[in-house]
Amino acid sequence: MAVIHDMMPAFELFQPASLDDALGLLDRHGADAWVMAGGLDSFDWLKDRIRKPAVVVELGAIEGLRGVKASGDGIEIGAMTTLTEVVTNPLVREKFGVLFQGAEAAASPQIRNQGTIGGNLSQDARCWYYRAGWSCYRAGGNVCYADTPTAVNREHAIFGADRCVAVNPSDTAPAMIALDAKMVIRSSKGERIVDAQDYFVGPGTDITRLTTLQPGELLTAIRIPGTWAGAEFYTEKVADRKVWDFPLVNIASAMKVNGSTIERARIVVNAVAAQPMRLEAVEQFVAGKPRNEETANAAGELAVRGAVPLAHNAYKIPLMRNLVKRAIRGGDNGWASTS
Amino acid sequence: MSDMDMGHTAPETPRGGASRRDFIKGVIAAGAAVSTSAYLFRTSIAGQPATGAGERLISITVNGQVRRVDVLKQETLAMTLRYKLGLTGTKLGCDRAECGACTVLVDDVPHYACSMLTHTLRNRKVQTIEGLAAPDGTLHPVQQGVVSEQGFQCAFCMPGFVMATVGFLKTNPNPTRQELAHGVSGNLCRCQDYDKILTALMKGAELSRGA
Amino acid sequence: MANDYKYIGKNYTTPDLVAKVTGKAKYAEDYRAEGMLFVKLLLSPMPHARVRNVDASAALAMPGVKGILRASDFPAPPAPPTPPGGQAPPPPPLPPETALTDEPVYQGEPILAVAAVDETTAAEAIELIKVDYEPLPFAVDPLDSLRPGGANARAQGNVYTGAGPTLKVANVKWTDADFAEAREGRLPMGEAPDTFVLGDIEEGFKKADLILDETLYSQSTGHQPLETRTAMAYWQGGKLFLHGSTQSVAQTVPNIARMVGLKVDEVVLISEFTGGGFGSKIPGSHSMAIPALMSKKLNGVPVMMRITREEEHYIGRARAGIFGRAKVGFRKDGRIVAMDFFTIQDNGPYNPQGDHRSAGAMASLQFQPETFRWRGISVLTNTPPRTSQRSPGGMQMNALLDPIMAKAARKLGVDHVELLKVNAPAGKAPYGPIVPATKKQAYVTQANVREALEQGKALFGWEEKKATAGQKRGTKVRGIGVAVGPYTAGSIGFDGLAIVRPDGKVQVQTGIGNLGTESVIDCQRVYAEVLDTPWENFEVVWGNTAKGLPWTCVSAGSQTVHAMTRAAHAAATDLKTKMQEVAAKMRGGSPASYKVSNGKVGPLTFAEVAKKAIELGGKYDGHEGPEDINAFTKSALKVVAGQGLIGVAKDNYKRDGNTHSFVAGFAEVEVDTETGAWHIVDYTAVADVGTVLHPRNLNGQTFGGSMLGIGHAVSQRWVYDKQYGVCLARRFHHNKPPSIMEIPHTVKIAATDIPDPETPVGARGIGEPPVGAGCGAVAAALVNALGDEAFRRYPMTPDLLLTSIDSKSLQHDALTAHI
Amino acid sequence: MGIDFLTRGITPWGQSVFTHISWDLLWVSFFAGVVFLAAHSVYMLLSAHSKRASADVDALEAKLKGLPEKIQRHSLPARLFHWIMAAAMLTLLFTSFLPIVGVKFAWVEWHWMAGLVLAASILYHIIHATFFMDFWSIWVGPKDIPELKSEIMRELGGDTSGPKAAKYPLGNRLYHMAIVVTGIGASATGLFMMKKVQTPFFTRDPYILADTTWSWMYVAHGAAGVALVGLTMAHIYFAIRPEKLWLTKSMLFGFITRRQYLEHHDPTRWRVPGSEPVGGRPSE
Repeated sequence: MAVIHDMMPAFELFQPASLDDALGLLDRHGADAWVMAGGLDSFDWLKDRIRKPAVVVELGAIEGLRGVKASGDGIEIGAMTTLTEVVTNPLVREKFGVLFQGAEAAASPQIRNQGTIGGNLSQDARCWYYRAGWSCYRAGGNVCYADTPTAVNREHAIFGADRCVAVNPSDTAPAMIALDAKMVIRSSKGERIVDAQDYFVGPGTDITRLTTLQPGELLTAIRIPGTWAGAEFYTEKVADRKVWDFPLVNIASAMKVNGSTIERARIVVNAVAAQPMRLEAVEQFVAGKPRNEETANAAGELAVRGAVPLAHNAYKIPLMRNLVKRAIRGGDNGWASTS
Repeated sequence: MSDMDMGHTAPETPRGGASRRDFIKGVIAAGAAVSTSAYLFRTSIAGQPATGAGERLISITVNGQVRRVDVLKQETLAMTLRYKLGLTGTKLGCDRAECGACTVLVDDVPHYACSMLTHTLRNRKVQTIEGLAAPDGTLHPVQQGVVSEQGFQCAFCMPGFVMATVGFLKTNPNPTRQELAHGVSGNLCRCQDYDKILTALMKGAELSRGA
Repeated sequence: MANDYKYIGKNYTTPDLVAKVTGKAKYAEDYRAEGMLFVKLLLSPMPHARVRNVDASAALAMPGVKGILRASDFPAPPAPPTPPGGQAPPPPPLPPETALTDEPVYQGEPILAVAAVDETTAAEAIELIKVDYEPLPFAVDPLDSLRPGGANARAQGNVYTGAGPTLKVANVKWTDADFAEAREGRLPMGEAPDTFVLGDIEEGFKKADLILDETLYSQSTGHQPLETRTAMAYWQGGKLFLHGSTQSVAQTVPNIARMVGLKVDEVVLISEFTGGGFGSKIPGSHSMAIPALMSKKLNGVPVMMRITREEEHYIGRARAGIFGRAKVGFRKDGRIVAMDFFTIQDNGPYNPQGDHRSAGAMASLQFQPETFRWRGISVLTNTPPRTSQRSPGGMQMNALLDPIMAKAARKLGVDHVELLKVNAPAGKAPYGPIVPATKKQAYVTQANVREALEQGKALFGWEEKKATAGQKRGTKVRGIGVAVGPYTAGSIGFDGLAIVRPDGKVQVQTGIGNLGTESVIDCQRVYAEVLDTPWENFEVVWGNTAKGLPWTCVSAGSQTVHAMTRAAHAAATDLKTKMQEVAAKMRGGSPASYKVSNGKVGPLTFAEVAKKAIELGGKYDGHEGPEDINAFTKSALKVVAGQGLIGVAKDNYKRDGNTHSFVAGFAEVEVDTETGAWHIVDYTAVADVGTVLHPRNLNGQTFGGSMLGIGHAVSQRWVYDKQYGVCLARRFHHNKPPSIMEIPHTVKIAATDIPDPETPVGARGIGEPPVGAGCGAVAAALVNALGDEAFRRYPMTPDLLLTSIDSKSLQHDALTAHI
Repeated sequence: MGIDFLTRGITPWGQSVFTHISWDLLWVSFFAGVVFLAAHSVYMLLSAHSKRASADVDALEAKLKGLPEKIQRHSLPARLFHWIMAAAMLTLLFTSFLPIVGVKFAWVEWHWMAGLVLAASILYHIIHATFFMDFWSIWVGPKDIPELKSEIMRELGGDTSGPKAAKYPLGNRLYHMAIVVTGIGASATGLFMMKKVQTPFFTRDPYILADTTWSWMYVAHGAAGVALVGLTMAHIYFAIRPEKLWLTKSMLFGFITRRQYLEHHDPTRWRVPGSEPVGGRPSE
C-alpha cells in the first residue's frame, strides 16, 4: 500500500457540550475514539494519515474545562485553557511566574492562542522517526530508529532510555512539576488525582504513551497549590529557534531562599528523557546549602550523573549541567545593551 | 495595474464556446454567492456515516456575513475559506500550523486556519484578509502601512502577517519593534525580508493608532 | 554617489502591492474552474529503486477517480538541436529528469499521479495502489560514495566530470589511504577530476608567514519558497493554459513546451504572482507537466495539482552542500599569497551543479590570491535534486573561507576589514580560470569592494565594537566579523517591448517573473526616465504570455536588473525615437527637435502620436520589427501590433567585462558560553551594485539575502537517515528556516551607488551577493567571539558551539552529510 | 471473523513487515493450558494408574539385589540447572507478559538479564548433558514407539508386558523436546534482540539483520514465548500433581526411592549402578 500524507481521512466528529457526554463518548467508542483538544498535535497524526480514528471527540465546546481560577492559596486551571489565557492570567503571572514563562516559550503566538495547557502537557513525543509513522517501539513495533549507528538523534534522550530514546517535548511540564501541581483525571469510573510528577511515564512503564492517561480518561484540570507561590523561579529553554521550536533542554525550578541559604527547591529538566526529570537528588543536596557558585557547580555535576549520551546528543550533558547551575545561581545576562 | 483585473470576473458559463476569460472562474469576492461546488471534498462519501453527531450544513460568520456552508467533519477552516467560500487570500504555506500564511482572526484572535476544524467555528466570527479593507476600498491601517513602506517581497506570507498584526494590535496597540516581532513570530517569510516587514507593520501600528 | 535621475533611485509604491495586501493577488492555487479535478502524487518510498509493477486496479475502480498518469505518458524529450554545420551534441551522460519516473533516484520522487474529483478521493486512491519496487544501491552522503566499495547513486557512476561537451559520469573511488585523513577530522582529498590553477601555489606558500588548513562543511538546504510549486492546467483550442509558479515568465514557456511536447506558441502561461523561488523555480518546474498532461489525457478538463509542503521538500530543489578544505597562505599584512581550495560537492541525482566551480571562481575573485588552485569533485547522491539557490557556490565559498579569514586576522594581528581590503578585487578585477581563447582570466565590469568595506566599517561602528570583541561579560561573549559576498549580477542581449497607447498611457510588456524582487516593475522605471514622463503614465503588463510578452532573461542569478534595464533602455529609446519621428511626420521639422518630456512629444501628446503611429503602421505600430529580436518577442509583437506606437528593441549595448555585484556584510554576535545559544546583535550590509534602482527594494533584497545566508549559519538543516536514505527533517520545525526572532537586533543597509560604466543605467543585480556576505560575516563573528575551535559545520546551532566551548576542542563531525 | 495471528508494521520504505505475533495468542496459549489441565485432571480421576502393581514390584525388588535404597535421579548440577532455568523462565514469562496484560513496569532489563541467565544455563546444560550425562536418555525417537504403545495400553487400563519408562518417562521426554524447541527458539532470537536495546555488552544496532529477517525473528520469539506459557503451566501442573510428587521431590533432593524406581521404570532401560541384570533385553 502506498503511503500518502497531507489529507485528513474522514472521521465522525463529536463536539460534546459536557464532560459527562465526552466521557460517555469515549466509553462508547473505545479504541476508535481520538480526543482532540486544541488539535495542534492531533492534526499532525491525522494529516499524515498515520492515525485514522473513526471518531474524533473535540472538547472545545465544554465550557467547564476552561479558565484559571483561584483555589485556596493556589489556582486551578481547566485543561482546555489556552496557553495564551495562561500567559495573560494575572494570578499566574503574579504567583507562578515559572509557569507563565514556560507557557510563553511554547510554539508560536497562534498556537498559544489555540493550544491548550492540557494538550501541551499531554502531547506526544516529537521524535522524527516515530512521527514518520514507522513501526518503532513507541508505535508498537520493535525497532528504535533513533538509536542506531547512523541515527540522527541530536534531540533525543540522555536518561532513562528503555528501547525508546524519545523525549518529552513539553514547555509547561517542568513548571507544573516544579510547582507540585496535581493533575485531575476523570473517566466514567470517577476521578483520580495524580502528582504532576507521576502524570508522566517513561518507556519502561509504557513505551507507547508519555502520560499515565489511559483510554477513556481525560485530564480535566491542573491544580497548583500555593506551596511555591511567589518562590524564586528560574526557567530557561534552549532551542535552535526562538519561536516554534521544541527545547533542546529546558528547565524550571522553584526555590525558597532565606538570606543566602537555600531552604528548599524543586528542579525539573525536560527534553532529556521520556518524562520530565525532577532532580530530587539535587534538591536534597542544595537544601540548606549557601546559594553560591560552588553549590551551583556541584548541583550541576550531580544533576547529570548517570547520563548516557547517544551519537549526537552529548552536548545535552553540559547543557543540562549548566542550566541546573543557573537555576541555583541565577542566570547571567552579561551585556547590558542586549535587547 | 492593467493586469490586475484578470480573473476577477464573476463566475460565468463553464466550457463550451466561451472565451478563455469566461472559462476561468474568478475569485468569488467576499459577500458573493456561496459556491456550491465542493472542490476539495466529496459532498457524499461512500462509507461516511449517514448520521453524524451534528449537521454538516453550518453557519459561520465570515467578514461580517453569515455564511451557510456544507462542511465535512475533517475539513479545516483554510479549506472552507479557500475552496468553499472562494476566499483565496488566506494562503496555505505548510498546512501544518508552522508558517502562518493561513492566519485569520477568530473572534479577533489570530489563528492558523489550516489547523482548526471548520465545525468548531459555528457561531464564531472569522475575519480574513479580504474583510480588512473598507467596502469602498479604503485600506486598513496595517495594509496601508505595508503599502507605504513597500513591505514584503513575494507576499505569499503577507495576508497572514497582516492578520497576525491586526490581531496582535488589539492586545497591544503601541508595541515596540521587538514586541511586534514577537507578536508576529508565528509567521514565516522565506524572502526573509523581516526587517522591512517590521518597518511596514510598525507603520501600520502607527496608522492604526491614528485611525 | 548621487545621480540626477528623476525616477531611478527613488522610492515609490509598486503597482502590484495593493493586490498583494488585500488578498486579491492570485497565485497558481487561487484559480478555480468548473469541473476542476485534483491530482495527487504517489512518491517513491526508497532512495533508489526500479518500479517492477504497478497495480492500480483498485484505485481506478473507485468512484470519483478519473485517471492515472505514468512516466510512460510523457513524450520522449526531443533531441537537442544541431547547430547549423555543426555536430550534434553528445547525448547527456544520464537520462534527464522527468516529472514522473519508473526509476526513482531519491526518496519522494514522484512515480505516478492520480486525478480524481477531489483530493480526498485522490489520496484514498493512492493508498490503494500497489507498487512493486526493486531496491537498488544508494548513497546519500558523497563521502560514503567515494569510499572504497561505496555505493553509486546512479548505475552509470557516482561522479560528474568535465563540463559542457566533455561532461561525463564516471566511477571514482578513493583509497583507504586517501581516507586516512578523515580519522584526523580533515577532509580527505583524493582524485578530483575538476581543477583550475592560477600561478604556482607551492611557490606561493613559500612566501607565506601563516598557513592555515581548515575543513568545513556547508549543508544542503531546501529553497523552501512559501508558495509550493502548485500548478493548474487545462486545454482549449489546442493550446495548453497553465497556471504555475515560476521565477521567469517568458523563459518558462519553452521549457514547458519541451516537457509536454508542444510548440512554444501552443503554451499560454499565467503566473502573475509567484510566492518566492530563490532559484528553485527559475524556468518553472518539471512537475508543471503533470497537470498539463493529465488534463490532455482527460480531454482538456482543468486539473489542479496542489503541492504540499512535504512534497515541496522532495521535488522543490535544494542548494548543493559542499565539503570544503582550504589551505591558505598569508603574508604578515594579511595578503593571500597562496590558496589551495578543495571541494566535494553533493550534486544530488540529476543535472550537474556548478556550485563548487562557482565557489572556486568566486574565491579567486573575492580574495585575488597571488597563486591559487581549485580542485573539485561533484558526487551524485540519492537525495532531492539540487539547483541554484541564491548565490549558488558563492554562498558556500563565503561559508567555507570566511571563518579562515577571521582566524588569520586574529593570528596575524591584522584587522579583519584590513585583511579583506588588502585582498579585495578592484576595478576590472580578474577571476576564475584562464580562458583558453584569450589566455587570460575573465574580469568583472567594475568592483568597488574597498569603498563598500570603508562605508560599512563606518556605518557598523567597527572600530568601537572592536574594543569589546572577544570580551566576556558574565557568561556571554561577543565577536565581530566581516565578509564580502561576490557574485555575477547581470546578463545581456534581451528584448524590450512597450506600447504608447492611444489613450496616452505607456504600456510596458515584460516577461520578467513577479517573484517578489519587484524587478518586474522596477526595471520599467527606466522607461519613465528615458521618456522623462511621470510614472503615473505607465502601466506594466506581466505574468500572462497570451498578452504578448518579450523575450526576457531568467529571473535568477541577479541578472534581471542589469539585463532588463538595458532592454528597457533600448526599447524606451526606440519609443522615443519613433515618437519623435512620428511627431516630425505630423508637424514637420527634424525628429530631434521634438523634446520628449512629461507625456508630450514637443507640442503633441503621447495619445496623438500613438494614434498617428497606428495610422502609419509598419514599424510604428509594430507590424514590422527589428530582425535581431528573439522569436519569442516576434510572436509577442504580433499580439500587440496595432495597439499603439510600439517600441521594441534588443539590448545591443556593449559591455567590457562580466557584470558582478558585491556586498560587504558586518556582524556582531553574542554567544552564551553556558548554553551555546547565540544571536546577532548588529548587522550592516553595504551593496556595491552600481546605480540604485529602488532603494527600499534594494534594502529589502540586501537584508533578505543576508538573512537567507544567515539562515545557513543559525539554524537551517537538511537531515537524512543514512540507513534507509530517507528524509527526516520534513517539517519547518525540523529544517528550521529562520523566524523573525532570529533577525539581528539592529540592521543597517546601504549602497555605494557607484554607476557601473558598462551598462546604460549603471545598475547591477543584488539577489546573490548578500547571501554569502550574511553567512560569512556571522561565521567570522563567531570565530572572533569563540576562538579557533568554534565550529566546523553549518548551521552553528547551540549544541555544536556548546560542545566546542565545553570541551575546548572541536568534537563534532564535519565529515558526515545531512545530520 | 478472521483472527490476525501476526501484527503488521511499516518500515521506513513503506513496506509491510510483521512486528510480532498477535498477543491474543497469549490468551489462546493460556486457555489451551487451562483446558489441558482441566481435561487431564478429569481424565486422571477416571484413568487407571500406570505404575507397576505392587506384587510385581516386590518380585522385581527381590530379583534385583544390590539396589540402593535411594537412587540418584538428578545430579546436583542438573538440579541447579533446572531450578536456575525455571527461575529465569518464570522471570522471562512474567516480565514479558505482565505488561501485555496491563501490569506496567520497566521490564526490559529484567527480561534480558533473565534471558542471559537462561541462555547461559541452556549452554551449560547442553555441555553438561553431552559430556557428563546419558545424552540420549532424554531424546525421543522411533525406538520409543513400543513404549508409547504400552503406555497407551496401560492408560486404557490394560496390562501389558511392553516396556516401561527408562530414566525419563516418555511424556517427560516429549515435554523436554517441546521445551528444547521453544526455549532455544526464544533464547536464540532473544540474544539477537539484545542488539536492539541498551545493554553494557553491545552497541545498539538493529541493522545487523534485514527488516524482514527481524520480523520473522520477532514472530518466532513471540510464538515460542506464548507457547512457553502453556508449556510452563503444564509443567507446573504436573509437578504438583500428587501422583507425580515423587518426581518433583527428586528434582529437589536428587533421588528417588528404590520402590519408586521399580514402580515406574524399566530397570533394563535405566540401569542403576549396582543393580544386577535381570537378563534379556527389553522387548523391542
